[in-house]
Order: sequence, then C-alpha cells, then structure tokens
Amino acid sequence: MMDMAWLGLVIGSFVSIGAYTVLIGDNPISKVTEHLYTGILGGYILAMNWDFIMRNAITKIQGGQSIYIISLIVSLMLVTRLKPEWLWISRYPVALTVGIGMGLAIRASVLSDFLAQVQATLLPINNINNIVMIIGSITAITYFLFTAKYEGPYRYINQTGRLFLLAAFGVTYGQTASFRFELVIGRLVDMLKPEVAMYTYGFLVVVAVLLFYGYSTKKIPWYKGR
Amino acid sequence: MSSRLVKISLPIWLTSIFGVLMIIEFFFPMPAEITATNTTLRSFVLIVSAAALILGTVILTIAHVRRISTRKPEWYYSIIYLIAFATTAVLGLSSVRETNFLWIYNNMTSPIGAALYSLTAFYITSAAYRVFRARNWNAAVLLITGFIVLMMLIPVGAAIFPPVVPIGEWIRSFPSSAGFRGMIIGTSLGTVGLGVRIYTGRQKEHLGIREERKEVS
Amino acid sequence: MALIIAGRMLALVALLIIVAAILFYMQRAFSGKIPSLRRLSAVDVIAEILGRCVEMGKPAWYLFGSVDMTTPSILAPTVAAFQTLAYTARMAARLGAKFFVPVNQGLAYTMANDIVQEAYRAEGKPEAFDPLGTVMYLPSGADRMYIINHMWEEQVAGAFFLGSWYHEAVIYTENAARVGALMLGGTDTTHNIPFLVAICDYSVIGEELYALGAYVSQDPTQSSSLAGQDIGKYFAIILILIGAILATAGASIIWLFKM
Amino acid sequence: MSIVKKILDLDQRVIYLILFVLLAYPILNPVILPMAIQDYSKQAFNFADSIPDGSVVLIEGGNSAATHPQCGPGLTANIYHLLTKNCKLVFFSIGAEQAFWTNREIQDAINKLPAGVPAENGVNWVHLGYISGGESGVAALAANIRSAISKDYYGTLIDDLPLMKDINDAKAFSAVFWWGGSEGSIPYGVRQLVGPYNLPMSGSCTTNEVPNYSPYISSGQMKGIFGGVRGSAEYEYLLRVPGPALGQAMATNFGGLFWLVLVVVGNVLYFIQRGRGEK
Repeated sequence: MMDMAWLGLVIGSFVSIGAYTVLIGDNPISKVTEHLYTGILGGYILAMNWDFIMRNAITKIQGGQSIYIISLIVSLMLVTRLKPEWLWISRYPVALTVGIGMGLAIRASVLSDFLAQVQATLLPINNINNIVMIIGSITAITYFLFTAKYEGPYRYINQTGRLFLLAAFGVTYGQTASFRFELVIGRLVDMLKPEVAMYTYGFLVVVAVLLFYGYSTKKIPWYKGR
Repeated sequence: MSSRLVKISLPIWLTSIFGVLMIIEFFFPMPAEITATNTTLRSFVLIVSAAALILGTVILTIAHVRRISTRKPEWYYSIIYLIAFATTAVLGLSSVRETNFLWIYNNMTSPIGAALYSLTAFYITSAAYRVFRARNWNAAVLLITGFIVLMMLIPVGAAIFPPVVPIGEWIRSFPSSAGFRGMIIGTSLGTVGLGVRIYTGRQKEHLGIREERKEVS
Repeated sequence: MALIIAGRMLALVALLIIVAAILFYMQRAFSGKIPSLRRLSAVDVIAEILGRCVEMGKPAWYLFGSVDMTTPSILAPTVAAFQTLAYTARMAARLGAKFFVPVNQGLAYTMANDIVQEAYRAEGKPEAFDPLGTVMYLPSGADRMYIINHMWEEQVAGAFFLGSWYHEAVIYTENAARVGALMLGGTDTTHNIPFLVAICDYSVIGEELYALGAYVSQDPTQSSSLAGQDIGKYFAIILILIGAILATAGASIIWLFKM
Repeated sequence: MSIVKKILDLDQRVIYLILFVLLAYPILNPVILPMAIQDYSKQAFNFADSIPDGSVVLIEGGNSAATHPQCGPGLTANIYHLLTKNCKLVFFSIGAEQAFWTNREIQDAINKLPAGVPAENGVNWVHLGYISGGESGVAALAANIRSAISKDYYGTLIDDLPLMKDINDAKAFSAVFWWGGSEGSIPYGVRQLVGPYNLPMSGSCTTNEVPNYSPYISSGQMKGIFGGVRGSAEYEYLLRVPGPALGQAMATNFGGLFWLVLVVVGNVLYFIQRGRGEK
C-alpha cells in the first residue's frame, strides 16, 4: 500500500508549483491549477454548507424547534432570483443579513473602536511620546473631516495627519513583508523535505520545459509587464 | 401601492427593526425572550449565508457546464473543474468526515491555499521596488518607515545597525499607532453613519432597489 | 437591575450624540440647507477609469476583497462598497464599458448581481448584462488564481478595489499595476490599507470608503449625513483634549468609561 | 533607453525568480549571517547555560503539529544543550498529541549529539508522556509523581526506571523548562512549580504570546523565554548547532535583505535618472 502521508506531500508539492506558476502571468499550467482548485473548493464549500444546514436547521426542526423552518424559507427566497420578476423576493434575506450585521457592527465599533481608541489617547502631556501620540491622533482624525475646506490652517493640519497615516502605513508594510517571507519559507520547507525533494525538482523541471517550449514557440502568449 | 409596500418599504423596515434589536440588546438589560430571539435571528443569518454559498456554487457549476456545451474558448479547462467538483462534492456529501474528502482537503486545498497566500511575499517585494521611490515627501515617509521596520524585524538587521531596533520600536509604538488611531476612529464614525443612512431608508442600493430620486423639497 | 449594562453608558451617550448629529443634518437637508463638503477626488476618478476602459476597449473590474456577510466588521465596508458599485455599474452601462464583478461569497454575490443587473436595466441596456458572466461567484480562495490569470489574459484597463481587504490586496493590486490598469482602492482594514495606498493610483482611506457612497449618491440627505459624522470627530477630539489636560493635572476621567 | 531606465523597469518575473532562489537556498544549506539576539532569548540561554552540570531538570514538551515547525527546533536545541551538560532530563506533556511530538524532538536531539555523550533512555532521560488534568494534573505531578502517573511514554513502569529512583516530587528538580507551544500553559508552570516549589523556570511559546508572559520575566518568575521560530533560531545560533530553525531565520534574512537592497537600488537609480533629467 502506498503511504498516503508521503503521497500527500508529493501532491501538495506539485499543486504548489502549479500555483506558483501564476507569478509568470496567465499560462496553461496555472489555468489547470486554477480550475482544479476551484473545483475542489466548490465541492468542499457545497458539502460543508450542506452539512451546516443539516446540523443547524434540519436537525433542529426535527427536534421540535419549528421556528427554524423560517430560516429555510428565507434561504429559499434567494432562489427566486432565477425568475427576474421575482427578484424582489430576495430582498428579504438581504434585509435580515444587513439589518443584523449593521446593528452588530455599529454597537461594536462605538465601544471597541471609537471609545477604546479615545480612551487610550487620554495621556498626560508630560513627555514627547505622549505629545506625539496626542497630536498624531488628533491630526489623523481631522484628516477625515468632510466639512473643512482645504485652505488656511486646516491645510497644514491635514498634511500633518496625512504624514502620520503614511507612517502607520509604512510600518505595516514593513511588518507584513517580514511575516510574508515566512509563509513562502514554510511552504518551501515542506516542498524540500528530503523524502519529496526529488519529486519537487522533477516536477519543476517538467513545468519549466513545458513553459519554455510554450513561450519559445509562442503557443503561450507572453505578457509584457509594465 | 401594496406592491411598493412588500417590494420596497417592508424590506427597509425589517432592516431597521433587526438592527435596532441588536443595538438595544447591547446597551440595556433585556428580558430573556428578546435575547433568545436575537440569538435565533443571528443563527438564521448563518443558515441563509450557507444556503447562498450553495446557490453560488450551483450557479458557478452551471456556468462551467454551459461553457463546455457551447464550446466557449478554453472550454476544456472546465472539464477539470467539473471532475474536481464532482469528486469532492460526492465524497463530502456522503460525510464531511469522510477520509478521502479530508485527504483531498489537507493535501491539495491547503497547500495551494498556503502557496497562494505566500504569493504576497513576491508581490510585496516587486511592488516595493516599483513604488517605494522618494518622489515626494509623502512617498518618502512611507518608504523610510517601512524600511526601518522591516530592517528591525529581520534578525540580521539589528546586527548590521543596532540602533534600528529602538528607532523602529518607537515609530511602531507612537507615530504609527497615532495614525491608525485616527483612522479607526474615523472608520467607526463611518460605520455609524452608514447604519443611520441604511436604517432611515436613504441608502438602499444593497437591496437592489433603484429609484429615480425625486428632488427633496 | 441596572438600567444600562455596566461599562456601556458612555458608548450609549456617544452613539446617541453621533446619531442625533447625523439625523440633525439629514433633517436640515430636507429643508434645503446643505452643508458644503470638501470634494473627494475619488468621485471623479470613477468616471476617468471607466472612460479609459472604454477608450482602450478593455474591461473594468470591481472587486470587493474578502467578503463574509456573517462578520459584521466585514459586512459594513462591503455594504458601503455596494453603494459605490451601484453608481459605477450604472456609469459603466452608460459609457458601454465591459464590466466584471467577481465576488467570493454567496450572499454578497446575489446582492452584487441584483445591483448590477438593476443598473444595466436603468440605463436601458439589459441585454449587455450577462447573467452568468458579469457578476460571478468564485469560491473564496480560488478567486485569487482566477483573478490573477484573467487579469493578464483580459489585460484589464481599470480596477476598483473597494470593500474589506485582506491579504489579497497586494496580490491583486500589484498584478493589476503590472498589467497596466488604472486603479482606485480603498478599505478600512488597517493591515492592508498600506498596499492599496502605495500601489493604487487613487485611494480612499477608512471613513472615506463609507463616505464615497454618500458622495456619489447625488442624494443631498446622504451627503449631509457626513457633516453629522464630523460632529462625532469633534466630539472625539474634545474628549481627548479634556482627558489629556485633566490627566496632566493629575485627574483621570477613566471612571467615565467604566460607567 | 539607458541602462538605468532598463534596471528601473526590471521585469517583475526576474525579481520573483531571485527571491525564490534566495529563500530556498538557506533552507537547503544554512548560511549563517550574524544575528542580533533578543534579550529574552539571551536571558533564557544564559539561564540554561548556568544550570550546574549533572542537575535533574523537568521539561514540559507542549509543541503540537502546528507549533513543531517553529518551536520544535528550539526544544531540540534545549535537549542537546542539557544532555551535553550531562543533565538528567524528565519530560512530560499535558496533551496526548504533544507527548508524541516531544518524543520526536527528543529523538531529533539524540541523533544530533556528538559521539560519546550518553543519552540512554531511563538513565539520562525519561519521558513520562501525557499527564491528564491540565493545571491540576501539573499540581498532582509536582506533589507526587507516582500518584499522578505509573508508566512512562513507552509503557515502562516508573519504578523500573533507574533515573526515577530518587525522584518523587518537584523538590527533586533544580530547574524547569516549559516549552508551551501555543498551549497557553506557561501560567500553569508559574503557578504550580515556580510558586510552591521555588523552582527557576524558563521556556518558549509562539511569537504572538510573548507579550502575555513578559510580566513573568520582569517579576523574575521566569528566567527568559524563546519566542517562536526566531527564538528557536537564536538558541541554535547561541549553541552553535545549526538546525532547521536557523535555516528558516536565515531565509527570512535573505528575503528581507533582498527587499531592502531593491528599495535602496531603486531609489539611487531613481535619483540618478532624475539628476540626468531623463523622464
């Protein structure tokens, strides 16, 4: 019997190479991987959500919580869209989702975004760090003012706020970059494990030869990057 | 008139009622019946969302079948989609804990997903080369802070230039936090504003409602 | 039993102040008093991007990022982006730009589908809307490969990245930039806004994403509500200043937040 | 078109290819660049190094499949370090999966040991395996090992293990290493071993958990901590025994340096181009 764990590593390595070819741009190998991946995920999502509905609606209805029949009816309202005159029926499930979702978003954002951030800025003005913090927060808030005209002193406040925002963006950019290298490394470590490395190299060569042939004979269009 | 009621007014009213239910529950102690109703409503959202995903998958599959039957360009790729879809769906519908179904997930979906996630490293690098040029003050701020923080975070960075760590930490703790603080406060106000516009029925595009707006008098 | 759940008094007060301010300005708009707002450059950019696509005969894409209508913090920016979608789709239909909207979540897909279909109908071009192709559902995750591949294949000339963006932000924007698309990007997620700001030609940040919909709505009551949001900002600034001055003097107002 | 412009408009696929090579190479052949050691790691290493030769040490192995790639190499280095100091090691885990990975890490360390270092099961080290009961399980183990468990990981009776002859409770140990992975179990050790028995303790957790435990370090309840893959790499670096974590850290280095170099080159060329007045 074949070792399924080992086979999994090899297959995983192959499909990863397929996914990485997308870096070159659109090509047949990435297209094959794309359709394979979409198909698997489609089947997975279908099965998982079917299972979810069975467990959370059907089982509950069978158990006597008949109110869950409403959830099924609302779900079926989505399907009516297939007939254009009935399109409006699907507004009800949307009303349910957006109504509840916005309510939850508002209540969470007032307490844990608006007030929590204000609270964290209530610092004594006695050292440079706190002064930077307070000035930065206030100018960044004023950057978003919609009623202020871009003229007079507001111009400078707006510019300062923008600089603070950009500093924040730069920090996040650098921070994300360092973390994302670890993702590639994590994948490469799996692909280059001694027991699968030979297969990874082999497949890499096959892919390289196929692509080289395709590009050199112009069977695959080469897209010029800007 | 009644058609306007069920097609337009009622969905908007329902949106507001559901929303207000969620908000008052957060601030005021509520009788158990209302909290129970709210919990049920939230579980309805999950069920509807699951149903919508099934619907979406079905429509996507129909699109692929049609691509094959009408022999659209590159129709042959759709065959791969259908085979992969059918295999996973049949295995998964029999049971989501089926061994082969989980094997496919663990050994094909996860690696591709991880590989695609890690593509960000490549794009971050090539984007940095293209856009991180000190064309003006704004670009320079972005460039310098990004440069210092990345240098601080890689192990060799501090060995090359030790002061980079305190500088980077300072930027990360103060100017950067301050900038994001302003952005987050703004965003929370935006959320409240959006909520008010939706609940008062002024904004209804998400319901697919289009009305030629009459000028307000 | 307490009247208000402990620790949420100030949040309730803040919410009431903000909502009251927004409603006040919306009410004033009915009587014709419209506050003057600063111009958001992104508003004109939408027409510019679509015009360029028409000129070049290439498609314009409208992407939402990671959509999950069951997570409130993702739902809110997505709903905000839907309003801009309604405007953009309508303009695309009017100008005759090829328009494409991939969505990676079921409910959002049905919503986007309705919006775009309605927009094409409003412009009297329902035949230009392809029920299977204009708005497309792609399983979350697989959409990344589809979008990269097709961006190159179709050579998109314009792209909108509005909504709740996660790690896809840099993947899509960098590809679109390399293909040569003109881009407008914006999100409220702090982790990925840097990429949209750095890579896109035009960007909206945080609250501007929410405001963009109100700007393009051409409904004065909606744009007036933005003036109400500004009251919320002044409220935050005053609270910070008072709190900081009191803290310097040795008094703390943290108890206010614990009520 | 000048050469400067050509380099500035470098095709992105060249960048991707170089980055791939730079990231893959150190994984295959660790190239050691100098690295700055974080304070917590240095403290944890010095603590491990200061343990007298021949002491009996208690180690909790809490790495799972998810955390083994990051923190496993660190525990391996820790075992290697202590065995070369001729310490006697007693392992246990508070999860069944973790017990398996701990065993794997022990074997990894033994395979690496230079010839002549004794590493006999039952004499130099003992793996007690999975102790159930979470924090109360740890408390029971500390109070009386034989009441908490009767057989080790391999099914041998505790009384048949020579090393365990004189060891019956936490007082027999001179130090604790708590490799908590992502279990969040470090407070168990602090509350059940450091507090009641006054044992010095150090350990490891995933990077994102480090801030949660820094109060323990400033209060002296922990002697230091290794965070995530970087902590593991630093242990390997300080011990001068390159391993998988160091390879990964070096790959991150290469990626990061490439990024930094690209940005510098891009800007220098950009200013050259601007100075020449080219468009």
